[in-house]
Amino acid sequence: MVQHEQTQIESLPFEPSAEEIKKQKLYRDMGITEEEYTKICGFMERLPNWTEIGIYSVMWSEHCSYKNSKPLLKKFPTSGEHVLQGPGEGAGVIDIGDGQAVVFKIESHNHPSAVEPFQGAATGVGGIIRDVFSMGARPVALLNSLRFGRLESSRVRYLFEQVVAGIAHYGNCMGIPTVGGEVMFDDTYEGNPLVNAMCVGVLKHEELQKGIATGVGNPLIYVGASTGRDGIHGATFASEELNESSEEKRPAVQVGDPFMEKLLLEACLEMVEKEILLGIQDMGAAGLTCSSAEMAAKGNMGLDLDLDRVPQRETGMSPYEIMLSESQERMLVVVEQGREHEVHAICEKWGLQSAVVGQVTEGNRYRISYQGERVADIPVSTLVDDAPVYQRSQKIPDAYHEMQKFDAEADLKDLDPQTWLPRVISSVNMGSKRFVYQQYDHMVRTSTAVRPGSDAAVIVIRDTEKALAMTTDGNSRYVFLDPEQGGRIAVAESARNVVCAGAQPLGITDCLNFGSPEKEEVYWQLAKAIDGMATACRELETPVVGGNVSLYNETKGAPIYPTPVVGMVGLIQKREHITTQAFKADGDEIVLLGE
Amino acid sequence: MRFAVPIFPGSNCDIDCIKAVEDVLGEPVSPVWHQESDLSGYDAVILPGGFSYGDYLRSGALAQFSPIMKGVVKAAQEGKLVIGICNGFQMLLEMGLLPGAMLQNDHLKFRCDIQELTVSLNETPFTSLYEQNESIRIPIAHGQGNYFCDDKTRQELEEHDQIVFRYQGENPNGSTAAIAGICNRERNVLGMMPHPERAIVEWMGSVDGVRLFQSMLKHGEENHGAA
Amino acid sequence: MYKAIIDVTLKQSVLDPQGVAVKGSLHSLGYESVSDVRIGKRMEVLLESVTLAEAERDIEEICKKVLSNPVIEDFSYQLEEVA
Amino acid sequence: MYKAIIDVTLKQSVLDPQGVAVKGSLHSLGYESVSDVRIGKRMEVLLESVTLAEAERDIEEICKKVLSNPVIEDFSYQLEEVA
Ligand SMILES: Nc1ncnc2c1ncn2[C@@H]1O[C@H](COP(=O)(O)OP(=O)(O)O)[C@@H](O)[C@H]1O
Repeated sequence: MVQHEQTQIESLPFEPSAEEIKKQKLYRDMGITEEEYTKICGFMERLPNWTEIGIYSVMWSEHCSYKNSKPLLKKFPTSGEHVLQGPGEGAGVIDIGDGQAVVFKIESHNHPSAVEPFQGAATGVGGIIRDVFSMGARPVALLNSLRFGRLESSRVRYLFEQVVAGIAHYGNCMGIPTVGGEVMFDDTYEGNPLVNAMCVGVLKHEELQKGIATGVGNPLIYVGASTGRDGIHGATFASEELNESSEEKRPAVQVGDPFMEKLLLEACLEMVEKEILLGIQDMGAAGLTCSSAEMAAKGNMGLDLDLDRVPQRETGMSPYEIMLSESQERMLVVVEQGREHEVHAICEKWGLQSAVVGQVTEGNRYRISYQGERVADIPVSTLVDDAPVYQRSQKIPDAYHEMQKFDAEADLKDLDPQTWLPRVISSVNMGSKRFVYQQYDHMVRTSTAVRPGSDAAVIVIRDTEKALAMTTDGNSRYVFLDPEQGGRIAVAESARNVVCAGAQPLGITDCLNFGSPEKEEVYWQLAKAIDGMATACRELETPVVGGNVSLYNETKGAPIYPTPVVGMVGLIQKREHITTQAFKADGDEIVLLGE
Repeated sequence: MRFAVPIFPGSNCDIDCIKAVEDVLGEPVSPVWHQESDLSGYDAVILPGGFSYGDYLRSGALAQFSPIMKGVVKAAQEGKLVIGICNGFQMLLEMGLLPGAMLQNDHLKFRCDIQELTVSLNETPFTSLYEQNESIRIPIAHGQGNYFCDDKTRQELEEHDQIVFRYQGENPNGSTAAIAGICNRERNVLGMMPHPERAIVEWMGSVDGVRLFQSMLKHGEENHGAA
Repeated sequence: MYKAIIDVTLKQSVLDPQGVAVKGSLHSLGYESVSDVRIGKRMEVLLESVTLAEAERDIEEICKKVLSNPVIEDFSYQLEEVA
Repeated sequence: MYKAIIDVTLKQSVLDPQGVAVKGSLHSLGYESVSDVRIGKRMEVLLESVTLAEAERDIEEICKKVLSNPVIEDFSYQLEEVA
């Protein structure tokens, strides 16, 4: 361990000083609590300056640290015979034989979509695609899961149409087919729509990449779009309740550039193919901060960053702004010293910028320089491994006991199917979603064997007999009525869908959309839903290989229905085993399976 | 017959076209980066679909300035077969190799579906293996497929028999005269919004695209030596 | 009758991917002197309002609520009476 | 440095479906006085040309060759010297 002098590093002249941050408790505006601030000062052995406290605030946000959900997520089964990569990287990876593997992950972009639905949804898709190709995989399909209020409201119609158009725009432009998903309408999502996007990719085992910084002296290279002032504090925004002023949090929403991302995708996959990379990570939530700190922490290394070399779109950006910007379509890669030019050459071919912005160092220091001055110096591990973890208290909601008394059999007995069946079928939640998936290019890449509209979508894998079935599912009403049972149902439903396409379920990714974890009832819902999902995953042998947690989904103090969304992928060994939902021929027998 | 598939930044149906030529015809086919300008080593050019340059400004507009377009124009002038599919069609219009322009779909939304078409002209090198007025099913996927031209141009297209494909039933984008594809007067340049490369195997939902590629090969073989 | 010419542009700090792509193409065509391109929308709205004040109130509202999203865009307009 | 503000609009003879849609939604929001909406593009191009004449020549060319498609669009521009 290298000895380190703890000398104070001051904020820049135009920023609040370390003393002011402390005295005026400015950290609280960034979502840092008293206790957390004290802890940070302890780790730093001095007062953090403006840039440093900003870095802690995003690294310790729920979005990046999972501080409220970590203890619960531990209950998920995450390993299995075929799991090559469980939670902890950009996306989960499962072996599908013949040296190939499937990579998939789901993620939320709820809050940005509520204030700028088109761009919010589009950049959500962009983010999840980067998560998959930063693993070294070629993205082969997209899915999504959407929740809105009721269509009677013109605001809801606007959100719905724009979200769908935004998803379509990004995926279509990238040339990745959007093959499945779900849309539901319910009052509970009126002020807080849910936009979850999932991406599935395929790779050869030897192409698997990790977000890690290794080898003292190796360069850290920035690739892709330049950094602007957009999306500063997006990660914190995602970890807060939506309120009136959310619309004014302007910089938290970015404009996506799928064209740039397409170039980034091709360039990165070319680097993978040429075996240049030691580590690669997407700059997503919390941008440069989160990606570089996580890469260093995973490699047990330190990092020196030089912000003057970061490609910038705007002039006069401060270190705080550069570090926290969430500009889209950017990647960080680490290569062996001396191979920088190979990265530059590939980027040049694709018309992308690339710049060496840092160096891997020995020890545990995360150091940043700006205009020749050191502006931050933080122990790396305290950003990632020492982030706080909260065991929140739980309480069973009163309504739950009430609802348990409900006797479905007795209540439904007298309803006449003749009148009620048509009403159920004609509800917008049951109706055809053709309006939605017609807007998604679901056939590009010419591998879609089962298009949207059946149970699960099926993508064939070229040059093999194999195919992948995939689906997203979740019914929050069930989860609201009984979180544990609802959690089980969500996993079971997705498994049924995948099986109905002729596939063997492989594993799941999940997105947990809940209200504020600081509410005991909500935390109880979260805990119970996870219990239920974990049980079902164990039973069905479908490990959880990745996912995302989106908390604080509330408006005017009221949480949404607890909404876990399950994304499942299954393997079809032979194309001839692919099955679809439609009746096939006159005279075929219809058999009812199960209870 | 040697096929070239130019690749522009943002092209995304390039691989699909290459696979289609390989799988349907088994003929040699090469991707050609847009920075090249020489296509003299090829007998046919397929401008693929996608979002060249993000389709920013106008779809297909910025691609016309790529060096490879010199080669494409030359190939067209030499009577080689040039087909533009979707974004490729948009490029041919922007370059002026075909008349008219593309507008946003009249319903303003992207539309992806398997579409019924009428082959309204089978006397072209691209459609000789279809019946005249045959109904076929070919996927479409576009946001800007609303073909527009003025009345005079439309009359000329009809007089010179240049309308090759028309949409059947409900017009999916509002295009003039339900036009889905047109060719030049010499009939060696075809632009079409539907994607024949997406209809070549049973599991894709249609195999009606196969004969388009076979027609091209047939033409190539018949003209081999004559050139 | 009144005619409003409305400009809706992306806020300065927001990325304009179209502008960036067009600038790139202009450079490759040899227009090296072009140092920035930003692309926005220009809308023309005709109003059969009775008074200028009425037209102005409507246009202001329409711009804010429908034609632009203040989260990423700015707007400005000119209003004039026409025959 | 010179700044050009360029308006590109659809020709009158070309239907503007986006304008029609916006008009429809304005009506449904109660703005009955709106009788027409047309949507075009507004572009801002900065040029580091030496003389106004140079800038003008470039902008005219750029508008014709790149920024508009004469089959469906008209353009107009204003050019001014900026700091
Ligand atoms: N609901 C969940 N279920 C399973 N794993 C999860 C869930 N939420 C998050 N994870 C995993 O925890 C890890 C968090 O790492 P992080 O780098 O913060 O990912 P992210 O890309 O979501 O920011 C990820 O690998 C993610 O897959």
